[in-house]
Amino acid sequence: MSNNEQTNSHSHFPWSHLIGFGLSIVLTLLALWVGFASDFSFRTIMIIVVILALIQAAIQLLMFMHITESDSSRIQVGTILYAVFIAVAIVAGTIWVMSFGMHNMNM
Amino acid sequence: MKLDEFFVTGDPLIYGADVSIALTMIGAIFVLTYFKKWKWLWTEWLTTVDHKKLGVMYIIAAVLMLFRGGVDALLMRAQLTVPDSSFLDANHYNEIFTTHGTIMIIFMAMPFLIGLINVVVPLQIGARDVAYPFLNAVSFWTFFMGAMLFNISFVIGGSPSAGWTSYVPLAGLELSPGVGQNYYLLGLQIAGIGTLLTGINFLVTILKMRVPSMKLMQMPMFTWSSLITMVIIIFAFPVLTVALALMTFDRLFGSHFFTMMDGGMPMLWANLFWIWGHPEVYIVILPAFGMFSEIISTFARKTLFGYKAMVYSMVVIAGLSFLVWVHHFFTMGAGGAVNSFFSITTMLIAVPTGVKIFNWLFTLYKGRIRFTTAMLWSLAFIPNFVIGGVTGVMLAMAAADYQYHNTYFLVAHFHYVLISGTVYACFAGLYFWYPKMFNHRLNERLGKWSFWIFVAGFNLCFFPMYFLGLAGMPRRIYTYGIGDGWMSLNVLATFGGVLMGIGFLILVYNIYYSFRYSPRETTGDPWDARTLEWSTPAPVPHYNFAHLPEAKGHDAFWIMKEEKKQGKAPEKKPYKPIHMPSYSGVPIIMSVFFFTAGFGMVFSWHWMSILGLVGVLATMVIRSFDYDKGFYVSVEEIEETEKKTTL
Amino acid sequence: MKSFFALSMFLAVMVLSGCSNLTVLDPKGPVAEQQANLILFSIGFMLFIVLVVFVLFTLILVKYRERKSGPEYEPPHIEGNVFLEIVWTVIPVIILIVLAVPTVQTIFALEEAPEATSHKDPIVIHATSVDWKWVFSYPEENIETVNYLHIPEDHPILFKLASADSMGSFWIPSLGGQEYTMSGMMTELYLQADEIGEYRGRNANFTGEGFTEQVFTVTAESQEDYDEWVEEAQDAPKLTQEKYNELMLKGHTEEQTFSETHLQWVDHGMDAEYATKVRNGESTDEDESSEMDHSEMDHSEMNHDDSEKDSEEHSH
Amino acid sequence: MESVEYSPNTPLEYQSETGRLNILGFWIFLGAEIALFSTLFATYLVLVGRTAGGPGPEELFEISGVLIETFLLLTSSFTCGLAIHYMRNHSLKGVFLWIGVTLALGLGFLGFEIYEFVHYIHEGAALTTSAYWSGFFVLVGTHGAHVTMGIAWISLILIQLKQRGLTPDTTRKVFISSLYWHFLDVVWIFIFTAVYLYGMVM
Ligand code: HEA
Ligand code: HEA
Ligand code: CUA
Ligand SMILES: [Cu+2]
Repeated sequence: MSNNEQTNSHSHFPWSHLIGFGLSIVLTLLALWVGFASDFSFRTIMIIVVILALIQAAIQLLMFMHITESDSSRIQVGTILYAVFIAVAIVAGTIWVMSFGMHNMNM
Repeated sequence: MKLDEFFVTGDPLIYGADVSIALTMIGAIFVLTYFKKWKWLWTEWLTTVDHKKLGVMYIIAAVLMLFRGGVDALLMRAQLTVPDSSFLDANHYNEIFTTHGTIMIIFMAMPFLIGLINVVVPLQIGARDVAYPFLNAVSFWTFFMGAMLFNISFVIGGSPSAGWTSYVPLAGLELSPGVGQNYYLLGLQIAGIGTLLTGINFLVTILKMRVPSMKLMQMPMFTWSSLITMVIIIFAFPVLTVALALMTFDRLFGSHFFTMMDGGMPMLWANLFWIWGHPEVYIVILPAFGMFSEIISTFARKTLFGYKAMVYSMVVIAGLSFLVWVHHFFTMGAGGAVNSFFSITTMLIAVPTGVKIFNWLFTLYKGRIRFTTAMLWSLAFIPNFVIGGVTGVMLAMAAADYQYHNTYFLVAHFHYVLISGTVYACFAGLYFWYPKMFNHRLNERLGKWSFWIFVAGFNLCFFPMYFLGLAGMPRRIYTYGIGDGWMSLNVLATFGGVLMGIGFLILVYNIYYSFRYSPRETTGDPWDARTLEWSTPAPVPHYNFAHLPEAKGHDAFWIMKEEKKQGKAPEKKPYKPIHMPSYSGVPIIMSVFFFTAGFGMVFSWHWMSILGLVGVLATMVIRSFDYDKGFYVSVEEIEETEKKTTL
Repeated sequence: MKSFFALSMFLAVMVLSGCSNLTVLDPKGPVAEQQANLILFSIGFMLFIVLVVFVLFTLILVKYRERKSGPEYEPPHIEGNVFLEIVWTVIPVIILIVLAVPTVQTIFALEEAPEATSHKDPIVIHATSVDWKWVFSYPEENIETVNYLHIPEDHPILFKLASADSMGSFWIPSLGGQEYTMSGMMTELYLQADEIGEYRGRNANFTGEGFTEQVFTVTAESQEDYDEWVEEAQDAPKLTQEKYNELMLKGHTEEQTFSETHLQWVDHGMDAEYATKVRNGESTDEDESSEMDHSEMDHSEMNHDDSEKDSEEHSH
Repeated sequence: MESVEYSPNTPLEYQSETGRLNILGFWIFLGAEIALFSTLFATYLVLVGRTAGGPGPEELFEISGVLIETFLLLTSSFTCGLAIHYMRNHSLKGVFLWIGVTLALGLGFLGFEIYEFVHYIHEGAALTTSAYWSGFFVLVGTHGAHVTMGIAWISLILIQLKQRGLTPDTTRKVFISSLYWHFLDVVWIFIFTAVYLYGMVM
């Protein structure tokens, strides 16, 4: 594992930060447009905006947080990927399991 | 609040406890003062950041909790022996099984294992300490204060009584208005902080603090099991943190997560609890698996069979452990698809576990098996755990679980896995690593007595419970009728419980006896063992290794010994100064503030909780401004120490 | 090893002596029977697995124990054996598949009325747990009982389960497995008795102080006896809301019988708050609480059989 | 122990063993935080619609306020990144400037959030109103509490920077706190999506 990125001299102009910032603004506006101005179905909208959110998260992790720098980058990336697996299991699992209430439950 | 509501009153058992607690405390204070040991206690133990000492303190606390949980157990068994018994009333019984379950799992099993991990893992990987020694002390003290907070509920304010699972609405403010449930919530919350920190600490320790020559696939199996356990801890405990916090908000601040009123959803508690709860049971079994691997390999005098398969099977178990939680509430009516899915994922866990069982058997195969006490515990684990495991698979078959659920069949299952897995492992590990911790061995003859009595008692106690379950005896009932026909098996179970108690008492006596009479160790390697912790001298110096050892395989020390036999003595290198962290009083003080905050919240004394929280924050700020960099152990001191130790 | 012998002895004794005591394995209806069959089927496999492990274990321990006398034996260095490891991965997988298939089948089978009697219209009984008693409503027959049940034999019963307060579990071991009762949610459970008799039912999920005594009796009788009982019960005093609200208070009661049911003013499967309001002395009149905004949920995937739903609120 | 030579290009925060260990540990802590927030999200999503006859999100949410909060936080994440950039150029001034901006933006965010909460409570939607609002306030509030903690923590680090300048220790602390800050932005993106967009589009 080389410290490639780490050893990057930082005297350059912070392009990657600027690009990341621009992208996150664009993505946010895009999500907004999909949500309010497009005429996709509700389900499609949600799928698109969740994907947009995931892209934004990836941008933060890669461009701002430098997850791939340092000699522990594999552990860092592994941790976050596993955390994403857990997050999906918890959120999707809970919604699935707890949806039994939808058809014969009130309040 | 009146004083007689504050102190629990009206029961001779409680007064007995009050008196014995007071006497113990007075006794301890007296002894410390008389022998002028206060300073020693503070500088050597209460402020320590040495992983070995923290480990020992974990284990002492865990043994005390085993005693408390065990007394609870025996009280329950006493009550259930004969029908229509009036030894305990319903409320009292409910409190007892609630504290029994909670204490055994959270404050006994986990700390016992974490204690052993603390003592052993850094030594096994050739490290001089953990990655964050200060945090390690914080972990211990938050665990300890959380446990104390939970335990004082017995005499102050009243114990929780809604089961260790604390299902709502029963555990909600409406149906459990007392403070008992608050103790549960805050005790677990505070201890949980410590556990999460331990998870991060040891994950980084194992990944980053190994001697450079030790590759991942050369780590001892106990280290591997700890690594995987830490991963589960890191991702499971935050879920518990949230679940507890939400119920705390419901009870103290009027939110409606789990209430019956205003749209709350009680089922959500069960869901969140088990998202944590199932991984939790693997948290307490995987380190046990790791210990058995070490001990079986050592006393069979053979390297572990199928090392890689052992590692991968644990990885698979860890992954699956987050995908099975619904098997704890198949009967909630989540529908056929949900139940089928979770049935199958649950059953799948049998495969990697089976791989491990057979690998252990084949480690023994062609070995030279020495029946030391540590080995006896490890061997007894195999058949007993298989019984617990296969009945677990029976429970996993959802359609059948509708009949087993909430019965003694389930009680039998989880005691079979928890005791023959976790508790046997704790005892085995204690016997095995005792000389590393205390520089003398536990007596083998007493050890064997205690082993046979405990194991016989265990089977006698819990095997009949499978049949009680099939005979329709539900769990958590405080008594039953003569017409139910459950008496004879219950008598057997109680008898077994008493035997277990005797076995435990012999173990405790053994600790005292060996302290007095066992010869001190003359070598660091009493068992002719295989991994690096045994390469340290006796007693282990506080810096662990004067020279960092070299690992050439997962039985690194064994290989070193083989090479030595072939005359390849390692050359003598000069010592270098060793960097060590400073002791600190901040962790214990911070945890006392946690305790204060928790206690205040239990009684809704907001001034006190705020005081406590401010204290916690203040200690954190102090820590942040503390740039203490530790100190160097000088070469002279190392030489001095190495001369005194025996190798 | 001592424990192993003790165990097998014990098992033998148990099996020989007391099997008839094991309610769960002595089913009195088709539901319990399916479950008992599944259990016995799985026990067979489990015994086989236990046997394999125990035999291997004993043989290895005996053969490779350290002997005091004899030459110093140095165990060989064996790292593993790919073939063996595949064997003990694949065989468990096969066993699990064999266990999983009937499990899934039974899970789905139990969601419907027993096959043999599925041509009969099930009798609907609402079973409601209240700290610490059971209230049974027969909406068709318009009767309500407390702490006891009468059912005809050979007739599927559809229990609609709910709780007025803490979460309970409705369990009649002789007739079949349990299902939770929850406030604000309705679950369904089919049971059926094939034999005339008295069975015990109880709450199996811990509900606090009075949990142990939260039991009821089930009388399974011939159709004629049942009809007779229904007629008799219909002459019982009318259930009034006042009377019913008394039942909402924590505590035990003796068996009671009423004509009319509480479903006319509250369905605990729809209203989680009723009992709390009664206990707090608040008004329990029909209010906005039974309305719910269902619009946000996607119901297209609920392939649940809605035809049996007897409450209009479900007409989404 | 620390006899390794570092290339002058290795950022200061990675030049000590403590630095490397703590940064890795913090990443793992963030993994735990993901599990924590997932649980809160799952809870919130299950409770959507359970308003017990009280007000629902579609009545109360307003896009403009949420957008301002979002852009404040997004920008603060960017300026925080700039601070790290300047830190690696050994520009203490740059660090102070951009962290200062970050904190200001963070305070702005908090201000709008508090205003939003007060507004909802005014309209009859509080923690105690219904399960839905409990879920909302605890999810969004936990994020807000994290932001508050972050501001306090980073302020303390600024003091230490002032006292000590850029050293392996102080840069480590700045770097770790920047990870925390970016992470809060990530969480907010999901709150924006799963709470506000979902609530308003519904
Ligand atoms: C150390 C703790 C521990 C461990 C290791 C396990 C292991 C397992 N548990 Fe257990 N369990 C608990 C602790 C534990 N459990 C506790 C505390 C509860 C109850 C909590 C409460 O309600 O209070 C519980 C409850 C519980 C339930 C809920 C039942 C109910 O509430 O109705 C279920 C259901 O599926 C279950 C299943 C399993 C399974 C399938 C395994 C498997 O991991 C077992 C795998 C092992 C084997 C199968 C044996 C070895 C394998 C072979 C020899 C290979 C061949 C085998 C086959 C092909 C089958 N457990
Ligand atoms: C690691 C976990 C662990 C351990 C080790 C044990 C150990 C024991 N348990 Fe535990 N048990 C649980 C975890 C554990 N249990 C859990 C999670 C529950 C569920 C709780 C719930 O429903 O919420 C439970 C529930 C439970 C029940 C069911 C209660 C009910 O549902 O009504 C019973 C009943 O017999 C029981 C018995 C025992 C016994 C006899 C032991 C024995 O092994 C104990 C051995 C005894 C000792 C080690 C004591 C030594 C002390 C002395 C000798 C002193 C004697 C002095 C006096 C009596 C004054 N346990
Ligand atoms: Cu600029 Cu990285
Ligand atoms: Cu489980």
